[in-house]
Amino acid sequence: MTDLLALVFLLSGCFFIFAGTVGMIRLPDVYCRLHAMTKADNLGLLLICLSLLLLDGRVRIALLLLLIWLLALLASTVSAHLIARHSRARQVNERDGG
Amino acid sequence: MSAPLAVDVLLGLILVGLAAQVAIGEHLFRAIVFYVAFGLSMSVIWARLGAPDLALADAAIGAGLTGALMMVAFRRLVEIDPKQAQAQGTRSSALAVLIGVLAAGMVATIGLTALTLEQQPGRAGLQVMETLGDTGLGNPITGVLLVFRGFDTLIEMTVLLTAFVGSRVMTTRSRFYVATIAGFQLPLVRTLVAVILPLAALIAMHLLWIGSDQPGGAFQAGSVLAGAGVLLLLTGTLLPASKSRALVRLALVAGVASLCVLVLAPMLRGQVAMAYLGRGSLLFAEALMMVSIATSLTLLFAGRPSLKVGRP
Amino acid sequence: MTVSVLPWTIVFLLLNLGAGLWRAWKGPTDGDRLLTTLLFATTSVAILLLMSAWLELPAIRYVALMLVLLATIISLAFFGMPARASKSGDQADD
Amino acid sequence: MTSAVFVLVAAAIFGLGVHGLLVSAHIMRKLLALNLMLSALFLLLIVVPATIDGRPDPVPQALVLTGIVIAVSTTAFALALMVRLFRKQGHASIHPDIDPRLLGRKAPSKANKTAQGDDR
Amino acid sequence: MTPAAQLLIGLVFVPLSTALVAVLLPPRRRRWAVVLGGLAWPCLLVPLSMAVAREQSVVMVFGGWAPPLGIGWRLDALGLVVLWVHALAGIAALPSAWRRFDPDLPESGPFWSLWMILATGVNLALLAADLFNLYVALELTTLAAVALIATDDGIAALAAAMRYLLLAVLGSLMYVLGVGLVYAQTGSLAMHQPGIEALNNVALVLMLTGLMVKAAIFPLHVWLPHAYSNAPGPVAAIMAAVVGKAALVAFWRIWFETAEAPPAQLADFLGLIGAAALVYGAIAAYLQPRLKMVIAYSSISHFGFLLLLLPLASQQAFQGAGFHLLAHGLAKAAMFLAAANIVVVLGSDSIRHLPGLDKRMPLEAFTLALAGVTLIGLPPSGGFTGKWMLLSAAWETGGWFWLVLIVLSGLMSAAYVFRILALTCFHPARRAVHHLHPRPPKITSLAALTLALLAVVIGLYPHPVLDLLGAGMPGMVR
Repeated sequence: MTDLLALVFLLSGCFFIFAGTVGMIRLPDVYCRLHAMTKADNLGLLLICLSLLLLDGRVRIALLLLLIWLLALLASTVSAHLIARHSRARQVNERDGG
Repeated sequence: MSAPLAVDVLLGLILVGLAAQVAIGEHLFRAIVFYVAFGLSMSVIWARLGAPDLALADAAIGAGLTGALMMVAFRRLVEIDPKQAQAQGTRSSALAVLIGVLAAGMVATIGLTALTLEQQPGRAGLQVMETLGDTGLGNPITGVLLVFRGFDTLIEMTVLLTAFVGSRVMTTRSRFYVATIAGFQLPLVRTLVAVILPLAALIAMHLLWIGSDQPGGAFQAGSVLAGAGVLLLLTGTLLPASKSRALVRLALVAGVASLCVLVLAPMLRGQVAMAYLGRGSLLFAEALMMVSIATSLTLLFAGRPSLKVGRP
Repeated sequence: MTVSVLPWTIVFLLLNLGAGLWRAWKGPTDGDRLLTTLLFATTSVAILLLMSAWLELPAIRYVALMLVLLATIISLAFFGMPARASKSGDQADD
Repeated sequence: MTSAVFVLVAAAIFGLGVHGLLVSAHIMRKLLALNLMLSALFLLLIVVPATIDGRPDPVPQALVLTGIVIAVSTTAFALALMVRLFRKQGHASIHPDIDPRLLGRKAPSKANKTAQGDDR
Repeated sequence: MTPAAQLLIGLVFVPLSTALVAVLLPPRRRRWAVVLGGLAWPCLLVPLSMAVAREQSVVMVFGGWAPPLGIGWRLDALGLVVLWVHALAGIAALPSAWRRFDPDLPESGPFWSLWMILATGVNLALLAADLFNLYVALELTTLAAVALIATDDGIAALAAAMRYLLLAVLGSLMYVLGVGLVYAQTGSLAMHQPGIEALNNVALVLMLTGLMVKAAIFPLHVWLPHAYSNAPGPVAAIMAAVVGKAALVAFWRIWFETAEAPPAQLADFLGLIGAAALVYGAIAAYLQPRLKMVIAYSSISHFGFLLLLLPLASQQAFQGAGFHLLAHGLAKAAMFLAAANIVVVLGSDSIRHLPGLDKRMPLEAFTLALAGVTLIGLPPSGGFTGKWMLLSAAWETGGWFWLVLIVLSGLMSAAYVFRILALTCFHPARRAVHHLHPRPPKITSLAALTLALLAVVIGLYPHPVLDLLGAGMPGMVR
């Protein structure tokens, strides 16, 4: 039962990451891509972490996995924010500079 | 195709794709970005090969710190001359392509031939595995680095010190430069610092502590701390200072000095140089090495001999 | 059962990375390329975690942890713009 | 099989590094290419010797760890040297009279005049 | 540990701890520490020479972990000879460095530590009996040497330093690739590799090519002329005396010790490369417009000459080559130190400024002449003894081609040396007046002269050194 649940989590995690990648390839501009990728990827990572902690079952490992996920969330939040600021600053520059 | 083979082939293809971007991509800035991605993939490959020690080191040093160093150097160039932002720096040449292909073919031939030779498992490697029990260590790589071939590590630490002292030849003459990010006042970045710093310290201590028995050790721990130092510099919490301090210089030489102690102390007791003194001595040396690695890499990043506290 | 699927999920994630590489190749802006680095970081973390379960090497989890820690630092380093550049004396004090 | 795949990968990266080294006019590109070649070298060092209990031989692992630290030290030092050279010379190439267009600049303007007559 | 083995530790740890102390001290006191350390470690050579004369080599193993598990060191006669060159050149360079790297200059702070780090690296490279230990030693040497070259802040020096660094990294990359292949095959990193077979030649060629870059052997020499001629005087002297030679000694060791049976064709090929280097270096030296460039290209010519040992490969040839190493190292250091003083006084080392030098700077002119005698190999100088031994080795083995080359090398050296001397002493424009800077202290000139004199004197009393070298090299006598 646990195993099956893990499998479901794992596959859905992969699906979300896949969705993020599709968004990254198909969407028209950098902001849309940013939006699609960061959100979907982190959800995917969470699901994969959940699946792995179900597989392992030890509390220590579970905490470690969650910590990794939280950090990844923080990292991608900050990075996404900075990428967006950077892109916008550049756009403004280009518009003002002609 | 079996799954492990598919993993290997895909990992390899991605790595080669990234390397191609680094080597022949158009813009210098992009090449640096791709180099970081290359380092990340490299550490995945180490993990795949079953070498977590290398994966840890390459994640921190190969991808993280080298990337950050390249980035800050690039930024200095742009600061001196804004046109460098568009720097490309390559020309095309058919001869170079030919030589590159030849070099690749040569390495492939050599490597594949070496694989087909009848290999006995490395004698030194086997001896390490056999002798490791006598030292009470659990991690054979730590055993090689600090016990069996500890002298190499001493010189390696000296190379790191030399890189710092040597870079001072240049940086004593150059202008002061602060690579602080503009967005420090953003609450998001502050939160990030508040979360990451204690975590980095914790992880470094953990890696140092388990290093004798599991993957980890001074290098990995030191580079995590150096990463934290770089973060502090980037957010302006610490600033480069041009007044050299005795404490900082002590931290710089501590790693080499502790390894010197490991070599010389047994001689005072009448044993051969670098005779094994037990796990405690290794932990002592590794702790000091960690301090030295973190200090030198952070200072190499800052380009100044010392640091001071920035804005509150 | 799930364990037997692990290598294939890794293959799948690697294919994702390859697709991301395509985006990095195309660009068009530097933001897109940095975004790819972000994709690389997140997906690499997922791959490393899966690998640690697949190869039964618990230490690989720490690699993943290290990677997320440093991913943040790198992205900061990439965006860190020179806020100030002040002059200092040419004192040789090292 | 794994070893053979990674030997080929290392060979390809090595070749790319050699190519990059040859076509680079900019010192930083050369450094990047050298770092690629070093990574390929490290990969070979691990993959080619026989494994012990299914894990890579610990001795080459230690050598590579040493190599990684030496590589980052050398890179850091080379970058400091490059910045200094750039500041004095106005472009980042080891060839003083290189065509500036290769480096993404129009004309060398910042060349330090006092240093040109430097004979020492 | 035997007492002699403990002294070996001192050879590396005295300069290393001096470097650490120098980093720790405030900048103004650093040079005192370095003077102490730089004078202290050569003292160890006296008892070590006696030990080597007695037992032919001094060995030690770290931590009691016998190779292939651990790292071994070995000091033999060849290593000892180069260590003596290093010690003497280092001591002679002290006054010049003291003057050049005044604590008020920004580059003097790092300089003193870097010098001792360079000394550590060179000494270690001469002692290491382990392929990877040799690599780290050479890396340390290179990095310190590059930083020392960059202490001269001119564009030319910085560019030369950068070029040296890039090429040296490339060289060590090839060397390590070869070492990796050796390890994959034999499972040992020791320098002496009894069981190496199939990949032998590939690994050998890779390692040797790597070392050829570091030893600046034609056609991989491109970094050397600019690096030596643009480095500050004392730095150039130390580097010319030992840095290339340490790599060359490593080259010989790999050839004679690691490779069980290096193929004869390869030996002839390397001999031909040596011949090409000899001719090219001499011609280039003749054409250079700057004194330091002439001296630097002469090094390339002489490194080529020393490569002729490989095809000759006899006891006598080894003695001759070892002796030539000694004489050449001393003479080169003397010439660079003299050139450093000339640069200080004339403001340039351009050949055009040399006329009249014998009047203005007689000591320097005399040093150049004496060292030139050694370079040419005129009797009774040390250079003559070395060349004579090699010549008779070629005579005995019937290697006529090599014999002609050895004679040729003397003639070609004579060409560029006499060009300099003729300009200095006999040029009609010798009364031309330049703006002269204040003379550096006389002791700097005397130090250079002493080295040049030593290079001649060893030719008068060659036997102690030749006896020492008589033991040869393991694997040499086949």
